[in-house]
Amino acid sequence: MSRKGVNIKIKELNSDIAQLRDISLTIGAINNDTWDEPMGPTPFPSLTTLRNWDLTLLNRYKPFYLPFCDLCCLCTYGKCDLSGTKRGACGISMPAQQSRTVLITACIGASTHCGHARHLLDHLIEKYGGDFLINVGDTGVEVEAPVIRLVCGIKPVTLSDLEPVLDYCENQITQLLAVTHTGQEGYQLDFESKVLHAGMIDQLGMEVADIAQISALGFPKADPESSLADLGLGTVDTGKPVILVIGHNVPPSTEIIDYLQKKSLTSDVEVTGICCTALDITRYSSKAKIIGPISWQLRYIRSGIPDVVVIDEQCVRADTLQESAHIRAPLIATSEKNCLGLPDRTDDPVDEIVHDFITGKQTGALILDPVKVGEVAVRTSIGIAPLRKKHKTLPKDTDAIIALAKKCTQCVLCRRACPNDLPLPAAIKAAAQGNLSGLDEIYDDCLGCGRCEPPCAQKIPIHSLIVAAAGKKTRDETYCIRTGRGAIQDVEIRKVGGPIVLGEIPGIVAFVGCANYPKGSREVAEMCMEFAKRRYIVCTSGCSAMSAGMYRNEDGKTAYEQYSGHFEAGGIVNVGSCVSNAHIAGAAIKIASIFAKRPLRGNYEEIADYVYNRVGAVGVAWGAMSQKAAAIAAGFWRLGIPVVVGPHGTKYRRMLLGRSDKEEDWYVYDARTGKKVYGGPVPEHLFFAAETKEEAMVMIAKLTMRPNDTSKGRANKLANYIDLHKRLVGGIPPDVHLFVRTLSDVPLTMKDEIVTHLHDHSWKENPIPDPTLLKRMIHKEKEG
Amino acid sequence: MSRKGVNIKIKELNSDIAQLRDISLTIGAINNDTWDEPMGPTPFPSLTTLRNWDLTLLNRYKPFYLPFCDLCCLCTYGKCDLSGTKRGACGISMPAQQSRTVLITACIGASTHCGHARHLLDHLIEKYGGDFLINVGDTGVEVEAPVIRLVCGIKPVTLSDLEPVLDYCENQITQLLAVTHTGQEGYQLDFESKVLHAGMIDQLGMEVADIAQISALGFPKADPESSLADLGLGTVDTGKPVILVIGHNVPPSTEIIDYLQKKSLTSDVEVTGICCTALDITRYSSKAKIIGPISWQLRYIRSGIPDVVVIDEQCVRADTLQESAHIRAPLIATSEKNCLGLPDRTDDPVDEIVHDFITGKQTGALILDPVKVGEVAVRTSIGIAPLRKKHKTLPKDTDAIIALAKKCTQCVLCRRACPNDLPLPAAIKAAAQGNLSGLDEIYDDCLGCGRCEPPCAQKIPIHSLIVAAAGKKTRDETYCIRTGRGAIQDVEIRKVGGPIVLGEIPGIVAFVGCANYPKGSREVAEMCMEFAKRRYIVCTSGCSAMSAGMYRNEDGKTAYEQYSGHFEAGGIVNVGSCVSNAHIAGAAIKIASIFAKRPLRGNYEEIADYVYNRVGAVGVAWGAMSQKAAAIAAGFWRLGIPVVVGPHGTKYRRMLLGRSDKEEDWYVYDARTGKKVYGGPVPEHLFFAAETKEEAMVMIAKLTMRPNDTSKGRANKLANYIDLHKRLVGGIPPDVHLFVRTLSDVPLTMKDEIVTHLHDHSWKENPIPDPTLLKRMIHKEKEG
Amino acid sequence: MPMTDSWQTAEIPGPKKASLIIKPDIADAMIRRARRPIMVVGHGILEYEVEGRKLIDCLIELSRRGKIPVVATASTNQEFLNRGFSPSALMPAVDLANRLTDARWNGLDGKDSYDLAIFVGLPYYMEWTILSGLKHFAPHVKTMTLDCVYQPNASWSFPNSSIKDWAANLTCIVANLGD
Amino acid sequence: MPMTDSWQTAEIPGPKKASLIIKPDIADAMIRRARRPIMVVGHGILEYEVEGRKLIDCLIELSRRGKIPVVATASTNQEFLNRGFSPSALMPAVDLANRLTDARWNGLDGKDSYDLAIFVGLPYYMEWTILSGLKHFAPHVKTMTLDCVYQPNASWSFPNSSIKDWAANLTCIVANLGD
Ligand code: SF4
Ligand code: SF4
Ligand code: SF4
Ligand code: SF4
Ligand code: SF4
Ligand code: SF4
Ligand code: SF4
Ligand code: SF4
Repeated sequence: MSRKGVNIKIKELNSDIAQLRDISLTIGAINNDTWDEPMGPTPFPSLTTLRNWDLTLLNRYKPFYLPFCDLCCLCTYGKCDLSGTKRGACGISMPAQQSRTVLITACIGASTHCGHARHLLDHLIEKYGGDFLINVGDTGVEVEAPVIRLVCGIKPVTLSDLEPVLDYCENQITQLLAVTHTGQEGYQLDFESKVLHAGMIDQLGMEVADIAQISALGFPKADPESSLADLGLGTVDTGKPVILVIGHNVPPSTEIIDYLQKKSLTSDVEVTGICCTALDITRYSSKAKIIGPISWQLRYIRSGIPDVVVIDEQCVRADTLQESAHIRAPLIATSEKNCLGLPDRTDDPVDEIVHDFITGKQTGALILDPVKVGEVAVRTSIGIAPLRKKHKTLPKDTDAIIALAKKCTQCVLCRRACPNDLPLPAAIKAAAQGNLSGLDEIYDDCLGCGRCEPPCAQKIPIHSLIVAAAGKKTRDETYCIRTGRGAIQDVEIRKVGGPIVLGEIPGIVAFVGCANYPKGSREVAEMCMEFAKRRYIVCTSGCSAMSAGMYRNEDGKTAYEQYSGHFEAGGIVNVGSCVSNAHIAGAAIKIASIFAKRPLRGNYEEIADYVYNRVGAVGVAWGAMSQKAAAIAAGFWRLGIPVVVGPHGTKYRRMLLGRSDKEEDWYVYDARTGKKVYGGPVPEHLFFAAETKEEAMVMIAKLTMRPNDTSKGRANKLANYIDLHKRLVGGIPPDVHLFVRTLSDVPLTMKDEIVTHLHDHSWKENPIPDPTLLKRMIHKEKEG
Repeated sequence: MSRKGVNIKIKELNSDIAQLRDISLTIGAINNDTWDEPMGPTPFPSLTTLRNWDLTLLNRYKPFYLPFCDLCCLCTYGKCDLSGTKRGACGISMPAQQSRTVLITACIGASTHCGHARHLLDHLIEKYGGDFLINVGDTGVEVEAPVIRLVCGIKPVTLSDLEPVLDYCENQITQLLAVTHTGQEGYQLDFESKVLHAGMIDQLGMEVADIAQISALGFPKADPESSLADLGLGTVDTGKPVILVIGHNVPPSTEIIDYLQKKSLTSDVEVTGICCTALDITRYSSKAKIIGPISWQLRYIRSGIPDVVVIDEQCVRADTLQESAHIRAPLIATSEKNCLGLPDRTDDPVDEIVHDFITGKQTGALILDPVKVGEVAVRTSIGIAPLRKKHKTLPKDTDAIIALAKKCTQCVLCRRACPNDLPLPAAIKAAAQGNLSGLDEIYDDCLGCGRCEPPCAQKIPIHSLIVAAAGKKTRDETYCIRTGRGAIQDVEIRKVGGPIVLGEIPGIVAFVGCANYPKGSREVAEMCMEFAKRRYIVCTSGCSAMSAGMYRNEDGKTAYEQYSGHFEAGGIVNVGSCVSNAHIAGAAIKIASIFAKRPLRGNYEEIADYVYNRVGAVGVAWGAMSQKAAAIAAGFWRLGIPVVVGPHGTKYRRMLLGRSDKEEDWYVYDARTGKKVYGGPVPEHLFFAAETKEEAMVMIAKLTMRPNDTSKGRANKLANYIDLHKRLVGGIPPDVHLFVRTLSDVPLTMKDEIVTHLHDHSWKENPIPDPTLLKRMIHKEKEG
Repeated sequence: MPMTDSWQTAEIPGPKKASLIIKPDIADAMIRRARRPIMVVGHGILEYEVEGRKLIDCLIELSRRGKIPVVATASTNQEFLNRGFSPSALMPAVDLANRLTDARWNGLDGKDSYDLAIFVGLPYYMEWTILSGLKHFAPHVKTMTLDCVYQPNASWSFPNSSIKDWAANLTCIVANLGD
Repeated sequence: MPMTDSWQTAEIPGPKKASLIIKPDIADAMIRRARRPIMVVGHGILEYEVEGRKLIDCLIELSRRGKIPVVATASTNQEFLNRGFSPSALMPAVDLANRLTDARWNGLDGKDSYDLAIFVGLPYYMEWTILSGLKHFAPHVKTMTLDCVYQPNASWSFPNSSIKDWAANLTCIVANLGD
């Protein structure tokens, strides 16, 4: 399938041809006459266009499948037992079935971002017009859409120019999902190649969504000094009516802010948020407050603080309606994708809806008009706040906790249901005896998933017990976060391009994704600060961006207060919500195109080859849990950027691991000579699940190494790797000889011990190549 | 989301703006000036546009969930135990999780058809031009695209006009799939409403695919007397080189036929097919032969007869490469969706590829150019046939079967792996003693899935034993099938509209879908003939169309030879391949629009309400196994057409069952009076899995009843229902009183016994309403 | 094979699995304890023999002795009629099971809800899915299967048994019930 | 709780499940029979005590007596070093497991492939998935876990045990091995 046509829309609203007017012939491609770069080889790639690149990567990082079930249950031939070398009734094998599952996951992820992007774009075009200019940075951002330019070969100028990008995405998602049909693709690496394709499509969807909302909603535009916003449950003024927004699609929330402003109520009502809508609403108004990542949904609602809950799409707990009903807070659903069985009141008068909410006649409604949501939410919150009096479902005091804990029979079912295997029965036993410290400790590691509760035959509201026991902690949750800045400026790229490729900056480490952490939020903050202190460039987004801010150092400062928001050594750069992840990929792409001047337009392979071999970037999704996170990771992989996940990440069904012990796997072309030369096992893995934070940190440092590293750069990277290893694991890394190519790679301060190690491991010097995996790059290589 | 824009394409192949030319501004909507029907209320419906209609149906037919697993394993929070009233870590409940799984299934199905349609349409537009006129019936078909007209409100004239339809489908699939993301939709009926939406989108995709290929490839155009094609393994001339085509996308196969014709080789090479490509290739050339449904893939390849295997997409066993390698037949993969890890040789010279195949240097290749596939397949088959000498993997004679059977330890693992729980160990034990009759009997019920083989520690090729033991049967498989005729003519609709709505014709029964039968193909043929004999209109498609022909009566005639191909009482109408299913839905729509003159354009609810209340159509997917089958069924449901599946269908995770015992469920509006009146439990179920063929037949007869039936019609339907019940179950149906509204509904010949029954059940007369579920239809009702 | 593996190997249910009817008394006790039992008999029973008798005869006796109404599915009714036994209802298995999920359904006779549903003779995989539906959505109904293979989704099931052991058990259950 | 339920309730594997180490002899026999065993020790061991001793001490003894090389994952190495014991390798668990799936991998010392891999101390769910990978893709390697909970994807596992029973078993295994 080649989809190189460009779509044009004609508004034909409810009309037959006679009424056709308002024909807007804005053609995406036509704006390209402002872009004189010649078209590269692969604009709008189809399913197999980049298959060779994918297979090159996948043969180096062969999937290690970790089946999450011996079975396949995808069709009614099943269930099929695929253990051992068995095949299913459709002939599929276990590796192919695992990779098929990964592809379904990646398709769900990509469709979620692209579907969101479409919804958002349609809304913004309706509100601001298709000709509204894209602007992601007033100064210093000329490459406004590096992913779109790279993948599609077009340069979008207006919002309408983004539509053909989404048409392409939707088309490709449909093709990709079709591949998962029973009795279709049969080979795991071809499934995996399609996973990478889905990841690339996902990046397009994210980029469209974020550049559209940055442009139209006036979010910070690549601003390294975007303001700080309040973060944490303790920041809420509970004396006021409180609105809680949850999800990812910001328009209903911006309408809430606008309505407040219009009615001069801004300082009378608290607007608080969870998940990405929270991040994006603070990009719109820094008065809004972020409560926390997805793991705060239950605890915050149960605290009784929110008076109205407004949900949109994605990462909204499926039991939100039940939970908010328990605290008597009306729920407004605002997305076609999440209707919760609620009556559709989009066309009803605001007065009636507000009345039904306040009188309790209705506990929830679907309102698909964001403007109406704004008014209903605000008026309901003001009206209902005095009535519901912050009614909460948490145990009201220590005695209540103890009384509940006393019912426990120590059956252990709660612990066995807990994703993190937390020691609940022991803590509850202690609580029954009046000692709440166990529960209080568990609060720090708890995902807030609530899975411990339903198995309890004693109906003990275990999660509520934990939250109540940690009451002081929750009140003390008063942190701050730098609001999402969006893109990285071209000028920043020009400044850091050299230091990164030369290794003065040891790497870019991006902490992204959800909060399915093995041991709570704090580990993300600690990792961020460690790498910032070591003068890596640290990026954050999504739930991880919040977690990064949820910790204060000895001086009482959060990470965002300690470190700059510039894309520079030692910066901690919050790009924004999940869809802002595109800017992290975009930064890597821009290093190749702006700093190294590689052709960008429709030139995916060369750019990815550049990033892979030269840009020491690593993604860390410490609590990745969602299908979107899987798609985001896949997008990084195709660009050649390794991703580290937490231990739950093994449930993504496979790792992509290199074999540093197999020398033959690590040959690259030397672009200068055309010879195949040993480039070393760098980066060693493409997708890696770490057991602990410590293991992750050592691995992150290791994965920033690239075959292109100068000796100075390699020495800097090695110094960090060795130092972290010594401190966190103990001793010199046993594989350090694999990363020393010449003696000048050895960090000066560690010379003696390393050289001894090298001798013990019969180390031999290797040349530093001008590395590429693409044969066609030989001799074409320019300096970069 | 409203997507009422109309897309226009500009071919921009590998060019930047300077080279922009070949701008084809064919605007789909512009052709609408030939269609003067005013636009209805719901063109291009978004996710929630038809939600009220869906909920109306779903509240009558509440989902009965049959979890196929206690767990959810969709994200890395999981696995979550959802048994009892537990909720997952995302807050989801078991009913919602089951419906989410159904939605994923339906999205995969819809994406498969729409992805296929896009691939096919792109190819046909490239080959024949976008201006190529749609023509699905030279005479008598004015409503060329009833589904597209109904759903989208546009009237396609050329191939290019179909593109905006697919744009819409791809957009909606993306939105629908997004809904399945962790932490999004939380309520089962909203998921189910989206399942119905996916089904409707699926029908669009199928209609686009089939009308495009009918038009451009010259398939039979609504021809009730389309020619008969050979069907069955025994019809193959094994003296010739044999090509086997498998899948659903016909272009590579038509290129094989064209190449044979060009080189005057048509009578020298056999072209044989399995699954829908087989059906479609016989629509292109009646010289091609159909081997059978998906269950014939293993047995036919293992027979050694095919010399070259050409696969495209969908319903291709994932082990085809391994199986064809065993018989030394090269495999050509032709679809981006199914690459099997093969080297891409699309750009290599034909001579080289053919040489590599014939010398055995390569066992398979990916060739994405259909024309090249045509030449390579033919030349390879001719070259390799004398070398491989029909090398087979089946045991060569009875002694070989016995020798293999003797290795059996009676561990029972084969039987426990068999989807149909077939008594393999006993049959193998008998075979070891020289008695092959057990194996021979199993052949008839065997799905050909091969799942029995891998668990066998003795490595007995069990399926091969079965097939070899049934050697005589396979040689005798010489049947015929009426080639797929495509659409139903408007004139046919005009003729049968009255008799159907009046009940002279008791119903339309469509046998569609795959071959996951509980007891072999023959049951489908028997059911078809029974209902044709009873003067129902019988439709067939896909694998079921083949199964319908795989049986000869006492006179040696197959169903297709005994019954006419007209859409009339007692006809057996093969519409074609899976995508031809759109014509069956289309026929129901056309009864409402052409016969009853209901407005069609963008008027989904009213038409569905008409079909649901007045058109006695039932879909039967006796061996439904695929995600496509699920989507097809969902498309029928939204139109108000009930679907019956075999017992494996319970694995689709839920039934949609009515409660005939709850009177309150069966009230309808009487359009004449506006009152709510009891309409009776008709049709009783929307999705029903029967335990046996007999149960299915009785249910089919019952499900053709509609509240609108005239007394004459109801009497006719009841006569069939009662008669089948007496014969197959025994006695008068215990619920017959529920279906008698006035005494004139009682079939004359059964008057006495029925009246006695009515008295025993304190029956009361009920008026016959002018039924509708839509309030807005009251008073607007016109005769129909 | 292990007693409590699913008969069809891959039909693994999850954490919630049937208790075993190891001795006939267990089944007896369950049936006696039930306030309102019902028995659903599928077409598969026609294939089995229990100690020389057809299984269907054994079930008729069970129904009579235990006063358990029988619902015959598919064409099973014919065999009952041939033996002069009239099932209480003729109804597809999915329809009956769907009604069982409704705690307010007052049964075939409109008198009261059932608290025990005994299944026998459906295709293994179909019984599996139907029992799964009841396990999750009919908490007020206990389920039991009398098939000779383990059905993990029932509340109680025989283990995977040889026909001989199973027949002995079944005969014993029926005999006890008369008392 | 049942001995062979997954410790984390929902981690149900499918038909292929671990055999039980009911008596210490079983584990001993397996270890003795192994040509080339290897032991992977995760950070979780630091939490457990075995009859007053730290589990890590018990494992060191097991390694010494059984001549089983130890791979320490995550930060576990530090505790070994503190005790004057040097693991044979420091390596993430997924990396080591991935190599084990390669039948041609000649081990940490380059001499020969392993035929027994003993896991202990990884997070339950992560050990579960890693053992699943090995179950399916390392047929040449038997796996064993020494954790006190049932790991269905291993070849052999302890049942879910009280710390006391488990500690007794473990001590016994170690003691026997020296002989
Ligand atoms: S998709 Fe294949 S392996 Fe999965 S259940 Fe269906 S037949 Fe079995
Ligand atoms: S809410 Fe916390 S303690 Fe409860 S199961 Fe989830 S993570 Fe464990
Ligand atoms: S599930 Fe309930 S009773 Fe059991 S240990 Fe946990 S809190 Fe106690
Ligand atoms: S794949 Fe998931 S849903 Fe399917 S059987 Fe396994 S655990 Fe259950
Ligand atoms: S989607 Fe929900 S129920 Fe499913 S595994 Fe994830 S958290 Fe659990
Ligand atoms: S699996 Fe093999 S050995 Fe076992 S009963 Fe079947 S044929 Fe015999
Ligand atoms: S090939 Fe036939 S006998 Fe073997 S498992 Fe499949 S259906 Fe059963
Ligand atoms: S009917 Fe089913 S099995 Fe047959 S070709 Fe169509 S989808 Fe495939």
